[in-house]
Amino acid sequence: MDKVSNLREAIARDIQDGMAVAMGCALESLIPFAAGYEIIRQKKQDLTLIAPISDIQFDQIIGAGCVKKVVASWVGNVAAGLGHNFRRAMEEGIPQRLEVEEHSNFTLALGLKAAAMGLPFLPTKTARGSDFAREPHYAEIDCPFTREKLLAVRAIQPDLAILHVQRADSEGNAHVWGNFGVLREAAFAAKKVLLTCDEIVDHEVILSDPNRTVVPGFLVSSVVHLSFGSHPSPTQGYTRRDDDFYFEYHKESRAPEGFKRWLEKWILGVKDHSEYLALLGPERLQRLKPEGNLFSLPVSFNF
Amino acid sequence: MDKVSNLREAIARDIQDGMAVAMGCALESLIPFAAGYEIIRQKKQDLTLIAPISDIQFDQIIGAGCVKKVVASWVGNVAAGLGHNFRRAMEEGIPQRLEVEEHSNFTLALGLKAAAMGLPFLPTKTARGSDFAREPHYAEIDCPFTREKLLAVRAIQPDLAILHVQRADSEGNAHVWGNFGVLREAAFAAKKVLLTCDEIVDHEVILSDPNRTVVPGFLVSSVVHLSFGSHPSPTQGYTRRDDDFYFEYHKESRAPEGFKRWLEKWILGVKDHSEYLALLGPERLQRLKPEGNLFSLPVSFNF
Amino acid sequence: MEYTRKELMVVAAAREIREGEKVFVGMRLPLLGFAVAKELHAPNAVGIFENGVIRDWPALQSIFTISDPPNLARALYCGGIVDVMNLLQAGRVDLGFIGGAEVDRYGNLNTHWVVENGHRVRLPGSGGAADIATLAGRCIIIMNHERRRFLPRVHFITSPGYGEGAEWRTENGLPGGGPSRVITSLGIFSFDAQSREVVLASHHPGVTVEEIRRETGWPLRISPGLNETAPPSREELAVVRKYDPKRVWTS
Amino acid sequence: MEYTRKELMVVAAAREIREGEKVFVGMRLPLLGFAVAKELHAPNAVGIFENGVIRDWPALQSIFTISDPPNLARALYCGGIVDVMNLLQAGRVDLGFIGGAEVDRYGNLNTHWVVENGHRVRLPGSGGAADIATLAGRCIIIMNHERRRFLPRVHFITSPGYGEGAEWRTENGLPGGGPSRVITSLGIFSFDAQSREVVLASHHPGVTVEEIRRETGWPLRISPGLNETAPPSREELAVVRKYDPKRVWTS
Repeated sequence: MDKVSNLREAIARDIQDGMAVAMGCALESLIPFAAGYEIIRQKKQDLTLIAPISDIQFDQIIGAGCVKKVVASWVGNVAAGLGHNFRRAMEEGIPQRLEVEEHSNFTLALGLKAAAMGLPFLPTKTARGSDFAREPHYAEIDCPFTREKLLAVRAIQPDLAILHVQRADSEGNAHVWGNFGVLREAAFAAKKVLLTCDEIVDHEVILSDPNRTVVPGFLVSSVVHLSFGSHPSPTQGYTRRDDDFYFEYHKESRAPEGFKRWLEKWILGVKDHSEYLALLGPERLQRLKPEGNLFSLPVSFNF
Repeated sequence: MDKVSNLREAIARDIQDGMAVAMGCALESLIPFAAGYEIIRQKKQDLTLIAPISDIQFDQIIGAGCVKKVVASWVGNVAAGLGHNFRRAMEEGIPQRLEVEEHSNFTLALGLKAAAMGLPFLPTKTARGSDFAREPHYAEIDCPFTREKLLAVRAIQPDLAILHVQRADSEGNAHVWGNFGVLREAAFAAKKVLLTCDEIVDHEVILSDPNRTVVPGFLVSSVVHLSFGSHPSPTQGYTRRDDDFYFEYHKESRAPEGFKRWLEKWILGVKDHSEYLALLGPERLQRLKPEGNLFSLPVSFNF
Repeated sequence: MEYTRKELMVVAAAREIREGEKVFVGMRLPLLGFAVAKELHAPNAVGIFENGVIRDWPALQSIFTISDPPNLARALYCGGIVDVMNLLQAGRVDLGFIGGAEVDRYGNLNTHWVVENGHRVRLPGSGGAADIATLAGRCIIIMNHERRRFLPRVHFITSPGYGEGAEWRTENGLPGGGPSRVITSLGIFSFDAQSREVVLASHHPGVTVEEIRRETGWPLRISPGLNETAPPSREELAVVRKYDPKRVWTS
Repeated sequence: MEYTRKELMVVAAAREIREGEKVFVGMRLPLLGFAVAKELHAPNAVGIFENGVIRDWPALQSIFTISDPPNLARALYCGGIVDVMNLLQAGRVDLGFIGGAEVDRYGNLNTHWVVENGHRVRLPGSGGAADIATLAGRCIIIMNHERRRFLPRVHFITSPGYGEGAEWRTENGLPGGGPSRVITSLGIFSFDAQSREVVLASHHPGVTVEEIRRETGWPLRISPGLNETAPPSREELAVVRKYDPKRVWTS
């Protein structure tokens, strides 16, 4: 079943106001920034965003006024420090009040994993002794065998996971490589998955290496082909990290007016991903293309 | 650190009588039969064997008198049916009494996964309503959030996991492909790992594809290079399944005397894996070599 | 057209697979049934194997175990037991096939131990059957129909059906839907919507109701709409034989 | 030989890594410290990153995040958060590096919120720091030494050290060993074996004990064996500069 769509239609169809959306699941790489920009353009409201460390993606969507709540372990700008919009929302309710379900990387991953496993919780030994572990999505439990005390982490089920991947076929079967963060857990925890990918490949490419298939197509609702769809975050083998973009964002988003200008320039002022790439310009894109000769060596599935 | 060893030394060093050993973890493929044969030759005693479905491997080691207990979901001969030695041990205590910790595939996998996660148990919704779920390695628990009743599965920690893999470097970093069964859980649950592999490769081969690394070398105590080390079970890309071997075993092990003859011929009467391969003969080995042109397509790690 | 009982059972299994369903397949007859469904009426069905393999087309070469190399080559996904069992536990698997040495009037299955001539016989155990029985959206039981295997109450519940009947599954918190059909060498059975007791829905061509009653260890209920199992079509048989050319499983 | 305080901190971090250890590395100074240890005294150390990456040699190119492509290329292992956190939880990780906006006399760290001029300032949160603090065999805290950051009691415990001191970790069931060192821009600190209070072990060259006391918000204990931090050797400095040629992190 062909699920290939354009970004505008996919975001319009797959996200309703008030949904819980996991995105930016591989930590600092494979962040579906283009999809986040389209969420902002479509002025989605009251979203709950879920990811451990989403780099500046959550800060952008919070600043644009689309977010009611974040379920996260860290919100900011990884290379530069604080996230100014996150701070303004938390400290002053600008542009609106924001709730946070506080996690560590491990407990957030376990919450998603619980949902992916079809369970209401998973136990862990982490975060006991942390002040945020007193929040109601944690509970102390006893091991029924050893009697030791453990922390139960409540399941986190996104309505949608938006994942940027290296390559997928038209049915949504996706090959992903590099660090996964919680990408796999999010794919199986969410009610459905919206994929953006740097490359659409033949089904036969997927079948050549079933151990590389991270997302089976039956989980996927839409596949969107977006070269540089993770910009400014990196996609191993396809695009480098655009470090300057993060530092510029940090500087320009320091004050609300600066953020508004940034938003107007990079998101609201461009119609779609192609115009965004045109704004970056061919030279900058060229500089972001990886070089080298580092390819995985083949393995045999002969029989 | 070079961990390459020969099979006799590795089994002598890594297995003591009374140990709990996970082996045959990928279900019907990648079963470390050569290592099992060496365990029998060295007359190891009072072992606990752990795996969901080990095909005829457990039946052989049970029949040879090395086993006190199995932790398993299924013991038999997958293509042919019952395991005669397992039956004799359970029904008549021949050659000795055998305990069973009963599992389903899922609960056994969760027991190993709990140990791999450093947890004393994991919860599940499976096996509630099965009579074996009344055994003491299960306990009923309540979800602290939803109050629904779940089954807790006690952690299973092997002293050693013996894994046959396609390729490893001399430090024990291993690439594995195909179905994993509980191979990954066993590798991380066990106190140490003994690898047998069809091919020893350069460290650079491993580094070419870090997503293919299933066992990092720091878990591994010994690496043994054994072409056809999984015979008669298959190793994708290296050896086919030798179906006849299983059917012959089923026929010959029907009576204790027949099993003794089988044992003498194939295990005790051969000094080591090379003699075993010689006994199989070059024609049979040639027939077990895979054919085709099914190779994984490369992925780029360029940056 | 001539066909064997096992070919009929394969075809009956195939007909239970609906388009687009995710199916825990298993070996032997259901594996062939999956191939028939894929080629004829359910081209988008997905086959899931408990070793961690997911396929969207059947392996073309005969296999003896689900981990045989032809079942891995050009699969859609290769992972582990936990990966595919998680799909079951999360309610994402529509259908699973299971069998057993004994079945009872509420569709409970036993593969742990039976009694033969007063002697306790040890069987291999659950494998993944208890998981499928507990968690799949619905289950199809496939087995040979013999009186010693069809008991009022199994000696041991490996794979729970409807337990003691009626609301037992709900009361005991089993998430899956339970068995929807029993396909045997003699007929096809459904379950009463209230009592959850086995009901004969169709007898295979050439099999009498009397014969089925004789091979069933309790007073068997007969569906008011009882009919004869539709024989395999020419197309169905052709696919069965394409995937089992040497008649390893269907003779 | 001239060196910066940050170079000294990198070298101090490197010296804490023992041969063969599995180390949760993190970014910036500890990442450089890992490179120094690997090249000089701990060639078999293994670096673990919370995004799921495990490396047995440092990335040769400068990176701004642990998920930057040079950190993935030719890694030993690439998986996910749960994979590497399981190693931590199973007690397989010897050492982890963490930092914070505030630290207190029992080594508790805060990265959630602080108070500046009576105004509450929201910080990014835990990331993986709480996990490392709870679960690693031992932790090294690295941070700038300023009085507003060195408080008798942090405003919020993100990453627990020794809590309220003494047996607090054991009583609260925290499996990891807790912080073993604090490396700051002014000195290196250990923890008293009984009370678990921070103790000044060495002051950096050119820093006085008085200056350290002034920048510490509680009456600081001084080790009877107090000495001066050994300056970076020529070899150590050469490696630091090889991995941070543009002085992004160490100037």
